[in-house]
Amino acid sequence: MSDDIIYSAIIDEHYEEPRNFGKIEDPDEDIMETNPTCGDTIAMYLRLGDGKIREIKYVARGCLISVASASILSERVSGKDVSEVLKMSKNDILSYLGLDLGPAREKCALLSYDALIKMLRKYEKEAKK
Amino acid sequence: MSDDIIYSAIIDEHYEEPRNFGKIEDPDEDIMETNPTCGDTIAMYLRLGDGKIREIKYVARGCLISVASASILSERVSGKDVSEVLKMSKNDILSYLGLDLGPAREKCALLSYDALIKMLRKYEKEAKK
Amino acid sequence: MINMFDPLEIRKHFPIFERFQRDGIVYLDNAATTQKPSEVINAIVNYYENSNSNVHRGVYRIGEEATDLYNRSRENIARFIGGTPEGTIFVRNATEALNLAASSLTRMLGGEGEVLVTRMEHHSNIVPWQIASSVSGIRLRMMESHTDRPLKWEDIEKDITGKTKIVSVTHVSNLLGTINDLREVGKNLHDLGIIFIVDAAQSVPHMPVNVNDLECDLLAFSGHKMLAPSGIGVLYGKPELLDRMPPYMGGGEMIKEVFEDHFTAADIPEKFEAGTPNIEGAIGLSAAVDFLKNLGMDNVRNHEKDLISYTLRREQEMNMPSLISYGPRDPEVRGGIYAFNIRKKDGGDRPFGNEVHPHDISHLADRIEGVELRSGHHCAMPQTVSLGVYATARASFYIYNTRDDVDHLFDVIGKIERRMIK
Amino acid sequence: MINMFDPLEIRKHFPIFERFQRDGIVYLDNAATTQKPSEVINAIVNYYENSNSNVHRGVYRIGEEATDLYNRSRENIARFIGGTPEGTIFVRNATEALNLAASSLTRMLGGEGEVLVTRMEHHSNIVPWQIASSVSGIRLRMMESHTDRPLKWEDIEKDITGKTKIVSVTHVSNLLGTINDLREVGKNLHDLGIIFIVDAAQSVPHMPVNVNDLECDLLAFSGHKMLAPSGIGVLYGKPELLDRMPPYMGGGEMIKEVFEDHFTAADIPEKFEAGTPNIEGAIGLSAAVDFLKNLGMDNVRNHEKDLISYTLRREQEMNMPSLISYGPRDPEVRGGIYAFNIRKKDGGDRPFGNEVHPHDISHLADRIEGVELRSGHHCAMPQTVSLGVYATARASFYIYNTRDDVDHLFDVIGKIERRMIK
Ligand SMILES: Cc1ncc(COP(=O)(O)O)c(C=O)c1O
Ligand SMILES: Cc1ncc(COP(=O)(O)O)c(C=O)c1O
Repeated sequence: MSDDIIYSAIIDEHYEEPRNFGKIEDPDEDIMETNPTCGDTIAMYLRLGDGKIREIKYVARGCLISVASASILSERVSGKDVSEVLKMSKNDILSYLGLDLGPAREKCALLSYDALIKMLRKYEKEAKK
Repeated sequence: MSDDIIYSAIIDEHYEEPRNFGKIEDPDEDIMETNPTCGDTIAMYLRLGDGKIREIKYVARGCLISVASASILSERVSGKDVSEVLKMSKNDILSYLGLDLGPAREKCALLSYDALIKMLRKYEKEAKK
Repeated sequence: MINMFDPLEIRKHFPIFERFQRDGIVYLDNAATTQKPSEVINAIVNYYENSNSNVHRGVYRIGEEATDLYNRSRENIARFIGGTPEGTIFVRNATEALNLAASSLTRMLGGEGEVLVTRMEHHSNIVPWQIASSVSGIRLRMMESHTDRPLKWEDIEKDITGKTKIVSVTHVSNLLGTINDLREVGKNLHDLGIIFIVDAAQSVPHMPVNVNDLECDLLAFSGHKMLAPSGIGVLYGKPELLDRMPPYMGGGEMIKEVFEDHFTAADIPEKFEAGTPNIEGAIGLSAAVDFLKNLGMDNVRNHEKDLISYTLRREQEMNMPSLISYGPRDPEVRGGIYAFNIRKKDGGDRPFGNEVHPHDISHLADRIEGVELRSGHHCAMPQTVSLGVYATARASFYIYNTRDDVDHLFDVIGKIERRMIK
Repeated sequence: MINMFDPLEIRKHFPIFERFQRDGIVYLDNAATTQKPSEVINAIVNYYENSNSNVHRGVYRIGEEATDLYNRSRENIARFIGGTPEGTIFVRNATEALNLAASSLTRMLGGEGEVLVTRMEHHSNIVPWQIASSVSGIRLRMMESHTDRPLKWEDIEKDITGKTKIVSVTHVSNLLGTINDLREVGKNLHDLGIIFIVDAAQSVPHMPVNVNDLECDLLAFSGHKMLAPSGIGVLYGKPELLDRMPPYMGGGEMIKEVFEDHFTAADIPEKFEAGTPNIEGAIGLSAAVDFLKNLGMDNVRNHEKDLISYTLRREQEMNMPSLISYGPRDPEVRGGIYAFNIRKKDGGDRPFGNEVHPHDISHLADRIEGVELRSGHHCAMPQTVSLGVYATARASFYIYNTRDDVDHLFDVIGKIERRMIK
């Protein structure tokens, strides 16, 4: 892992052109999460079906790390089984970024993950009923 | 000055036989003071007239230092002018004891002095009206 | 580091013992506060010299280091008492912990109901409830407790009424040394829907304490009584309860967002930590925890049990009629605390009686023999008054004390008696 | 000790500068917290190694030494701000000072009336009043304040109503750097019978402050922002007012006597200091005060005025359209605080705009050049939001900073712009 947010090509690429950016009208789940440390905000939307993530979109205003990690996350989970995504750990997310982040910036990186997991847990709980 | 409460003859003498110990019935001024540090309590009584301390008595339950200093103080101020006594400083009192006390024990030594000064101030204020 | 539990070896870690040796000081006021080992001092100095910065919001290097040190300190301290980091709130001391609890719980409960404490509580577990009841409908009730044996569930049970919402008791009495028997209490109180608070200021430093075994909802202790700096302490709470409790102080760090007319609170534990915390205090407390873990809390307890047994034996051997001491005689239920008075039994000729004032005891003990004792009501006036006295002198032990120190204590007690009771 | 005001000489007193030099760190987060000189570190270590014990009640040698150190620290700190020892209450930080004020005054006033604060307050001077108003009839009102000039009496006067009981304002804004003009305010408020509180967290460390000149009733500041440890701060109050205010926390030290159903409070300042205080914190703060007195607070202020002038000049010379900064431009009314953003004026192609997030600024400033900046709302959300942004990056100076440091700052700002705004 490298500490270099200065020259990280992957972060830059996602920051400049975030994947799956935008809104889903009439989503199956949606959520708004804020990082109190910096005021970063993400609104995330899911279309779900057959236990899979059919579509994921988000609108974020945030930093390099939080925007890029939302973008990377959205690519990784699109089309995946909900149960499988729920098995992903925080460390998995951090390793996708390929950066060694301090505790403050970890919160930025995990904002989208936290939002996603909250929605999926809610979805699973409702599915069980 | 000596630090020796261990062998101070003057302290011992006053502790074993405190002067002016007791109550005055129908005093001109009286007061009850407590040292929150140790719970030491002194009740002090004055008979006043012509601007002088005609009689001073006290009932104390306390330590070597507070009992001895009340006794020594009572001897020193008996018959004195109120105005003169009000000019006595804390350091005067401490020097009468002949001990070099730490801050905690200073409070013990000054309990009777504080009680006396409060009564005399009140007396002077009323006299002025 | 330290293998055998040897107080003389342990002393080598405490720089102040150089002075104690030089000046012939026997420090026996550990229930008031304890000394600091180099390990704790160095952790603090090291922080100042390398990573000093504010926590939580810095995304620069030393800010991250400080945050990391602070968070890891919290985790370490949480683990030490079997708790979780989010349930471990940093406060100034046990007193603030109990004030936080009293203020926040009172509001949570809508200012109604009854709080039950014992007569053996420290003022810190009395006055906060008195303040709470002066501003709300919460009522404080003080149950009787025995001075010669531990409090048990049955003692508490008798005093519970339909109105009882909170029971807050000390784990170990700082005056009597009693180790209360709190097994069963948590479970039984929870069956009744009552909140259970433990003042652990005198237990966490001296014996293994586990919040799960205690089944307590909240637990309070101070760092300075366990080798750490003053200015740092802990309120531990069950996360589910802390989540429901309203914030205590407001300000930086404890908020998510602040608007003109309202704020949203941060998650626990930050919700209860307003403003810049005592960062080096937390780091120092964590280093103290490491030191104690290294010794083993079982060993700490056994060592103090040995000292109090020896103390009670020496007292008996002295057979000094004017020496009166308090608390249970069974070392199994007694911490390393020994409170006493010197009093000529048959009154005397002095107009104020022949009791040696505890202040004189501790002053003389220091001047004659360098034995450092505390005297006064030890912030436990209701208990002190119930003993029929205004004050006591108190010796209290810790990991660096020895049987030799106890011998010094009884030496000086003998000398004081000869000096004061003629 | 230090004769000429020379930051490079001053640095020699700060052990952490060895690390800063080694790692190429330029520390510009002094409004968050400051570094500690050896004089402060040594005062604390010396206390641990020689006199560590509890204060107030010990009548033995080291207990007296600790009490004496604690009391003399209080006197020294009181003198530094022109106050009296009994009006100088030790608290954890400015946040606790303001919470104490809000809670106690609310009760003293019977939970009625209005508190006026400005939009530029730190959360510590907003949230405590919001909490107070959630439990009583006290109402918080936030008056508008300008971002480009100091607050004056006339600004406050406009907002006062018959209900106003308290006006609580910051002396120096921690976001804009504005030094508010508080002459006249105290006198005028007192004529109206209104209590005047000053949040001096950003002034006491940086300029001469005298509570008599300010004519304030209460004043709050934190030690860690003025070379002292964290975990210690001061609420200064006029003794006549403090005497009338009910106690905040309850417990040891703050009582005269405790009975089953009530207590009597100690005199000030002890009345407001419950439990074992942060003794070494007080000693450290006193050592910090000595250090600052030695430098001369006028010199401290002049040095920072020079740095902020230079900063504003450098900014102008840079002529970088994407660089936006906040606060008054006149160095006479501006402390050593520089908050800014980097934003491409004409929007951009990224879906979320072309503003460089302040977190990225401070992360990159650290990684590219070792320049340590804070980013976020700086606990001043209402003011931040009023600037039309969610966050800013902030540099803040102290006695050990130089024009060279400012040059580093603008270097890195240039590099970040080139890196982020393509
Ligand atoms: C103006 C102002 N007030 C209050 C505070 C709160 O200080 P502390 O976190 O030390 O309580 C700060 C610190 O950032 C401040 O700048
Ligand atoms: C049982 C008990 N509770 C609470 C306290 C208060 O501790 P602190 O002064 O550190 O808040 C003490 C300290 O004497 C104590 O012994």
